[in-house]
Amino acid sequence: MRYLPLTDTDRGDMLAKIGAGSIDDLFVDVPEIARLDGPIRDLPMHASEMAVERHMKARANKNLAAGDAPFFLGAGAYRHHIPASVDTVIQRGEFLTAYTPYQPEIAQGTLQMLFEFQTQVARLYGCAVANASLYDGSTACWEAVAMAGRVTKRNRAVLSGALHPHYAQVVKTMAQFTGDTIADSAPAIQTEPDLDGLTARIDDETACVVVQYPDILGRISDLSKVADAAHAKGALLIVVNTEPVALGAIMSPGEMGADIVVGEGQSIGVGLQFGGPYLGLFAVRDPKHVRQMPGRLCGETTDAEGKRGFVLTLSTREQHIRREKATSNICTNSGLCALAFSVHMTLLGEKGMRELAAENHRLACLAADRLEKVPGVKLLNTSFFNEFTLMLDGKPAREIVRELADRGVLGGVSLGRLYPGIEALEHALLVAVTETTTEDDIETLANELERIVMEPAQ
Amino acid sequence: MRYLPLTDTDRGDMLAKIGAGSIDDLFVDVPEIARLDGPIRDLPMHASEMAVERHMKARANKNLAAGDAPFFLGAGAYRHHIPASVDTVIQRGEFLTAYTPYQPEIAQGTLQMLFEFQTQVARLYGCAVANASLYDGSTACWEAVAMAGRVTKRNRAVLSGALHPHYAQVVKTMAQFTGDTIADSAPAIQTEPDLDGLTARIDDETACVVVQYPDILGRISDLSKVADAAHAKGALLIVVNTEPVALGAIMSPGEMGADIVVGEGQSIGVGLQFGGPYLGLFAVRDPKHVRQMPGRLCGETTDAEGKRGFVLTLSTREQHIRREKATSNICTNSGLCALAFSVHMTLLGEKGMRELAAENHRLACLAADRLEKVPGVKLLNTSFFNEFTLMLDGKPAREIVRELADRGVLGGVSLGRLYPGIEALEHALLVAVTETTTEDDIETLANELERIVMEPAQ
Amino acid sequence: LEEPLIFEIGKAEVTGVDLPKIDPAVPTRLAGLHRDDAIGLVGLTEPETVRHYTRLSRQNYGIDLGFFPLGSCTMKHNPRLNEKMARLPGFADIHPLAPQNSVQGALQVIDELATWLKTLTGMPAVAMSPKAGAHGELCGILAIRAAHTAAGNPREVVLVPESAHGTNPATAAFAGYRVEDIPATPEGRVNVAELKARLGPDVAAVMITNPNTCGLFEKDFREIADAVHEAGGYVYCDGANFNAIVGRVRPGDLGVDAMHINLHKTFSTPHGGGGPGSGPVVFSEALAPYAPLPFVKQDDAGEYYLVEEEHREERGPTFGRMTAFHGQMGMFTRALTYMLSHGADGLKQVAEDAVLNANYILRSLEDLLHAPFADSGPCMHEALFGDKDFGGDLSTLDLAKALIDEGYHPMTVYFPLVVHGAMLVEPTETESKASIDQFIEAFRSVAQRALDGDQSMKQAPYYAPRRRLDETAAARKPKLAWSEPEE
Amino acid sequence: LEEPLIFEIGKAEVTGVDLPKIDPAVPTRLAGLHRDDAIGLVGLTEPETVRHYTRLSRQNYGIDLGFFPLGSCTMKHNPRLNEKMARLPGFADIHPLAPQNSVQGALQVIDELATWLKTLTGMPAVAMSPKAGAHGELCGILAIRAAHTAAGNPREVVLVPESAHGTNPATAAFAGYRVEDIPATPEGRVNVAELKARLGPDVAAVMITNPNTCGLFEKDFREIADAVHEAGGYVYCDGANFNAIVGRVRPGDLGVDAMHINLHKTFSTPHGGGGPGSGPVVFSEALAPYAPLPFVKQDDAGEYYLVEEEHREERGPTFGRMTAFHGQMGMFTRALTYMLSHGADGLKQVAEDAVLNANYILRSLEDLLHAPFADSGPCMHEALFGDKDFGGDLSTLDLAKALIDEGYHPMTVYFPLVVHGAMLVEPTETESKASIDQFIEAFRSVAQRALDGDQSMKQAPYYAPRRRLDETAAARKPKLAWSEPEE
Repeated sequence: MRYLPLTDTDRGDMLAKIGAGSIDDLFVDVPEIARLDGPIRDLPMHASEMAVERHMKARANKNLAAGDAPFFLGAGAYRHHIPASVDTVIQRGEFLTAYTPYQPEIAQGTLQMLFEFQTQVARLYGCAVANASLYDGSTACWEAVAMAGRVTKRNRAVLSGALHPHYAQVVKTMAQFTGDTIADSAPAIQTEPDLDGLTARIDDETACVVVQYPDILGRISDLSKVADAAHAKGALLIVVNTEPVALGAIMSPGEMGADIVVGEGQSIGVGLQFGGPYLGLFAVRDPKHVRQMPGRLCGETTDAEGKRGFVLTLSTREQHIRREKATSNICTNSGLCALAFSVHMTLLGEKGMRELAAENHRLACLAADRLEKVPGVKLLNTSFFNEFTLMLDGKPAREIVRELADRGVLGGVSLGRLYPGIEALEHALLVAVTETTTEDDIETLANELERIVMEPAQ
Repeated sequence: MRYLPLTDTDRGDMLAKIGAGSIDDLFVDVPEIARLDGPIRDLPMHASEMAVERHMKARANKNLAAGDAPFFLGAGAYRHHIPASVDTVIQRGEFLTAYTPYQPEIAQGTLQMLFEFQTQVARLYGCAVANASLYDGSTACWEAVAMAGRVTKRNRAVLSGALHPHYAQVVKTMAQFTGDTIADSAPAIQTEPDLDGLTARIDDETACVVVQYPDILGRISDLSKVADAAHAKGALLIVVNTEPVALGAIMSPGEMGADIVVGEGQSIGVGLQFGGPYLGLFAVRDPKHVRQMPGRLCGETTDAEGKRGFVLTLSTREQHIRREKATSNICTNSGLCALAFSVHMTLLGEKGMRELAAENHRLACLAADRLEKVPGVKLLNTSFFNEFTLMLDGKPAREIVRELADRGVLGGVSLGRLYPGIEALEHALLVAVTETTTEDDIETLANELERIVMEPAQ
Repeated sequence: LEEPLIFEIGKAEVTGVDLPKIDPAVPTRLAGLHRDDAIGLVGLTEPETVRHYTRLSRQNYGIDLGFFPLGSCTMKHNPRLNEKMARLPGFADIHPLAPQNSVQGALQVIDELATWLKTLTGMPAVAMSPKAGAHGELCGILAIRAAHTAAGNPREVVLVPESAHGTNPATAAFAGYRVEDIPATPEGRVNVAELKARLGPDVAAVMITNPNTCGLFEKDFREIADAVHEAGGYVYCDGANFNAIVGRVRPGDLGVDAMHINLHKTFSTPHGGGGPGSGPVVFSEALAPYAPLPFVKQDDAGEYYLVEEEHREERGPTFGRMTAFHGQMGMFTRALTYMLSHGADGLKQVAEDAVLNANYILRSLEDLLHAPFADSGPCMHEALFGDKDFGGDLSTLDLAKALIDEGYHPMTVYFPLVVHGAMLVEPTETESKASIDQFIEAFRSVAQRALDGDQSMKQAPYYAPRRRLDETAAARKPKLAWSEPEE
Repeated sequence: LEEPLIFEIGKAEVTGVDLPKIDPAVPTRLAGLHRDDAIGLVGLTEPETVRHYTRLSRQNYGIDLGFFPLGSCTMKHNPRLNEKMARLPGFADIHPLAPQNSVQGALQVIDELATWLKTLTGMPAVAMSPKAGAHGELCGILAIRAAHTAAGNPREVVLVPESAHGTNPATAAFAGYRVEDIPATPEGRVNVAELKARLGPDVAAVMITNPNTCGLFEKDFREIADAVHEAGGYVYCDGANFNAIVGRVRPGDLGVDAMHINLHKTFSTPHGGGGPGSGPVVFSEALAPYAPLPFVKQDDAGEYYLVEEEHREERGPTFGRMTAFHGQMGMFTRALTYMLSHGADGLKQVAEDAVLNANYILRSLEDLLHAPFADSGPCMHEALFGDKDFGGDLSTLDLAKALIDEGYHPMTVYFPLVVHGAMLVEPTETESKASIDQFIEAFRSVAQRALDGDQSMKQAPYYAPRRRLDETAAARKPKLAWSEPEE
């Protein structure tokens, strides 16, 4: 057993020291009914690295990796190029195999990194303070709603129809248990989001309005007036961002008056990974809200010799101190993903972040122009960053996506999959374009779409 | 430029400090005739990671990787499974980006590793002392011949016909310049190597006899009598090993009386890599020969506080001290490959090394039995470790190998390629089998061989 | 050399990536919302970046560096094959919403891991999407509440032992329950009589950690479970300590209704300095219908697919969706790799060696240190000590910090709360006897100093990258982001 | 904690790999030569192995940790993209003797790298197989000897400047030449007059490093080359310092006949604690025919193939084969990745920044330290100082060891031999100005202490993993392998 250092001799010596006759003597407290007479049945025995590698590779090879196909999927998870040095850093054993930095004297590496990470996120979001990360964007979204309830002492949340449907579902699932009221709807297929309709739904019971930016259809709009409307009613504006790269080109939510900004950080440094682990980002514009924030926070302090150092702080909010009175039951953050994000962000810097955003947008414009020319394809958006919605004639988009995949093209996310059963959205296809997309990829998608859209429905 | 930290502002400030008006002022000593007016023409400009990765991957994808095909190549380079933790260790920046340990106080990591490596190699080879590695097996082989010349003060080397032909060519190339006489021949296709013929060639002028073990045809034979014959004439026996895994099953060269044992260490931890970097192993049975050894040596000592530590030692043999009187012009070793070897060897240990050897041999026996059954195929060897020679009817083996590759099978190394122009060897195919070979692979090769061998020659 | 912050060495005009220059002439479609002001980020080139993080890393302690005896956290070795497998493009580079015909291998991995988890726990169902242990706890309690609600009454109270992890009461409270403590017996286990007396129609569930946080197996677990079921409640088992029994005991045989499994604790996914975790939850038949979406099923043709909101029949009375996609795939590949490596025999050995190592530590220290439950029978995978008889006004914290100077990460301190100055030592199965012996020697030496009242320990650590850090000052006036120094 | 040797913690019965048990009943075909006695190896499990080497690594200094100003060694940043590319299975997992139709991409990489090297040096041919710089030198000198021999007389003497790397004379001697020194001028360059005077029909070649090891460009290189050619000799240029001029100066324009290129110095392949290196050699038209086998060619159909012994026509009067296969492929992929990353413009910038950084250091220290050639004009990529005026009996070595305590790897010491107590500082282009400024400050501080005769420096380093090690004892009674301690 390559991971188990004890030899049989060791085991014998140790049992002797303990005064036990056999290993079974150490399990005497297990009731008879639960004692097994050998290794659990129906599972294989141990295997060599080589055998395990074959097993896992056989599964991996059944998947069409994004890098092996023209790839246009987004809808909350984006494929970006991750510099090779990011993985070098996160594989350092001192980062990879460390625990939560509860002993700060020997965890300054993680702690300083988190302090830098918090600063990067806060600045990207146009906020004062960010936490040390949460599980992912969708759970961060719920935590923001819950926090708005604590801050406003109200329990009604108004969700924009153009919030990622999974995020909305998470919020609604949780609200079932907390008794919060959630007002939401499906997105209307139109060029501009209906912000007036949204603000009209804010009332005096409203704790928060939740708006995605850019929204689920890729649209960008000025949220200042939503912020004003919310603030006028004593509600908070929560802005959700699923594509942090966009914030290298467009105004930050904080600048537009958002009170809480949350989002998915996966785009920077983390990768697709079939949905997880991802990286929940959480920030507040006004430092006065810090003590209502969920999740870990890293703060600066000094050591006994006066040297600068960092510690986890304000942990009186957390469950291991507050138990049932904690602001959240969250225990872990996404430390290693936060590290990956922070390393990538450090490599980018202001200049790289802006250039990356510009390049994403440039290619997305190119793609939109090209795809719009395909007969039977219409571009919905007038504004977008790196993702836009196409309306397709003929078959439902969901079928088209499957057929494209059969032809080796990962052509986008159908709204039919995200909003099953809503007829109005059946023919809409979300197409995301990043710096990893080539002009050849765009041409391939255009040609394949042309072929499939024009086919008579069966 | 992602690897160049100076900004234009920095450059300006630094030029000012230096007192230079422009960067050109620092290149004033370059004669006019060699000054270029801009970036060198005919080369591309700088490129992003993503673009470079695309370029390199396009090339990598044109190669048939061993892991993607039934694979039976050997002849001096063997494919073994390398545990994942080996690469983790060699990618540690402290190992990867360190220099030769000339400042031992801050290089104990490399030095202690080398000391452990030397011990592992010496024991594997049945020798007293091993050096810290050389470039590869073939250059180590020449260094052994050169060392035998220094020890015996003679200049005639007798090479076994069954020494790897590339190794023999390297020795002969070098000997052209040193004036050594090299006696060699091609291997005779027979079940047992002609050791009597070899010993008969040893005379009073002979500095050394060089024998490969197992030999180029995969045969294993007791070299004690060659050792005796050599020693009787005052010559040294040099044993060359190209498959260190074999030494987990068969008697070590040192035990059989070899004076110098050299070989290729690539099998353990290093990988195929299209031929390099590899790992030259070099050991001597008798410690009295240490000062005649080429290459770096790491030795134990103590520091000013009496703590055990390690340093490069006996460097008075080396070129940076001895200049034209050095034992060799070799400057670098294969430090990182030695590390990979040592980590893998540490994971194996005595038990793993023996089991690995047994498993290689078991599968090779299986393969030999199966392939022998193919009509038109004869097994030459009565003894072998994990590689044996097949005699094929019909087309020359070289053509058969190419056709197998076209069908996605990497079926072995033809002696026709190793010994071009020697008709007697044209129909011989070297087949290597390791723990990475599956029974399916063997079956595939058998079936494909059957098809091709039976085809009428065109 | 002290390592500065990136904001102190980076520059806005420096970058470590090469991207095309921005052409301001190209029109944009950004609704006019250009970000004109500086973001405030700084960049480093790759050499500077690699060096910054390499230097930072060297101020961290990790399992790769040494023994990491954090009780209840199960800091075991992270095999590198797991890392390699998780990085295969077929796993790392696939999109969560990729057409399902293009990701059959990934869905198969989820299904295989689910099968392993169900078989190892003896439970019929598992929810894979929870993102971490605490998220798993939440998943379990929400399923319990959903089941009660479906039966007409969500009930009011969840019973939790005093020694429980803080996440237990936090989770129960989140789900709208009132938390009541269950007292412990002097030997460190749940007081069964008092527990039974408290059961009634208002009790929704009990949450018990087994093996418990005192390091003991709750021998009466089955009896408790039966009583809870009798009273119409559910049994939630905190699986944090599953490592002690994996492959040897199936929680399903003990009457568990729901249990989360921390993949990093039992199945060796790396902890990464605080996550990401992954907390699948196994369910009994009674709770299985309430499990969250999505989950993986195989159709008649053998094709895998995700059951989501739209599958009205198959999804059952699920309580909903806990997270955007379908769980921590990157952790699943690692955990499955680990399971395949160990197999049924190896996992049993894992539990046995973990328990053996812990008992060896317990019996090697009990002569010196107060071991409150040393007479309660063998411990499981962790050994618990208290600070009784420490000299001067030395505390467990001082001992912990002194241990840092010996080259070790400290054990868990002040947890569980039921023991004064608790020290919870968990060696795991991936330590060698030599390593443990060395630790015992060091531990005995600092323990003796603590008993002797060695005042120098109050200043420890002396040899760490930092001396003791002022946590009070950090909390009083929080500085949570870097800002440009004022001139 | 001190890290023991594997032989002190490992065991013969422990292994970190899982392999089938040996079945002694299975017959073998090993000619009866079974290895019956113990080999004497010990094994560690994976957790122990990873920890052992992680701990060892932390006793090393590398570029990733800090500034590494080793003159003439060019310790620049090793980009991680290079590592990633070298590990693509299409490069890492192909056999050197694989059928050439199955490795066209690999042969193409060798050809592309060859094209880059030829274009950058302005030379018509390149030998790719030499395994390291010194091996490349040997390749160059052997080609020269082969050419002379073909012309009827191998000649007898090779001229080498006093300041040359030790490998130069060692190589020339190996090839059967007598080595004669070329004196230097007081300004640190080759004495052209004396060199010319020495030329004659017995001189086979001159070997000159340019930029030279005093850090200066040999301005009269072309004049020397012309004179050597006039006298029927060849010009070997040691390319160790090519980093200073890459992309800005083509050695072919200076009259070079052969030059090796250390891929790790100029093209960023990692040094790895002492190799592997890679030393391709560019050749002039005159020497190209003598280049070693094998080399890559493209046939009319565009297919790549290796020219080997059997290609009697194409191989020409080659001097033979220097190594078993076709060179350091793993280094080729890294170097090509680096070249593509930088491009022609980036490589020019590399040279310029390397030279700028060195001059900045020279001018920032020359007021304090003896800089023998400071007045000879700008230095190239390294700055040279001497130990003149050191106080007490302090030496360059003491300064070097004191620098370790400041957190730096020392510069190259006692080389070149032409300067007393030489200190050769090479910053490379991958250091930031901030990093260099910090180094200058530290260097000035230890230099001042040396000038002041601070005797405490004789005991330095104080804060390294080891204090000064006794190299004399190590050499007097060499202990080169571990052995079981005697009872």
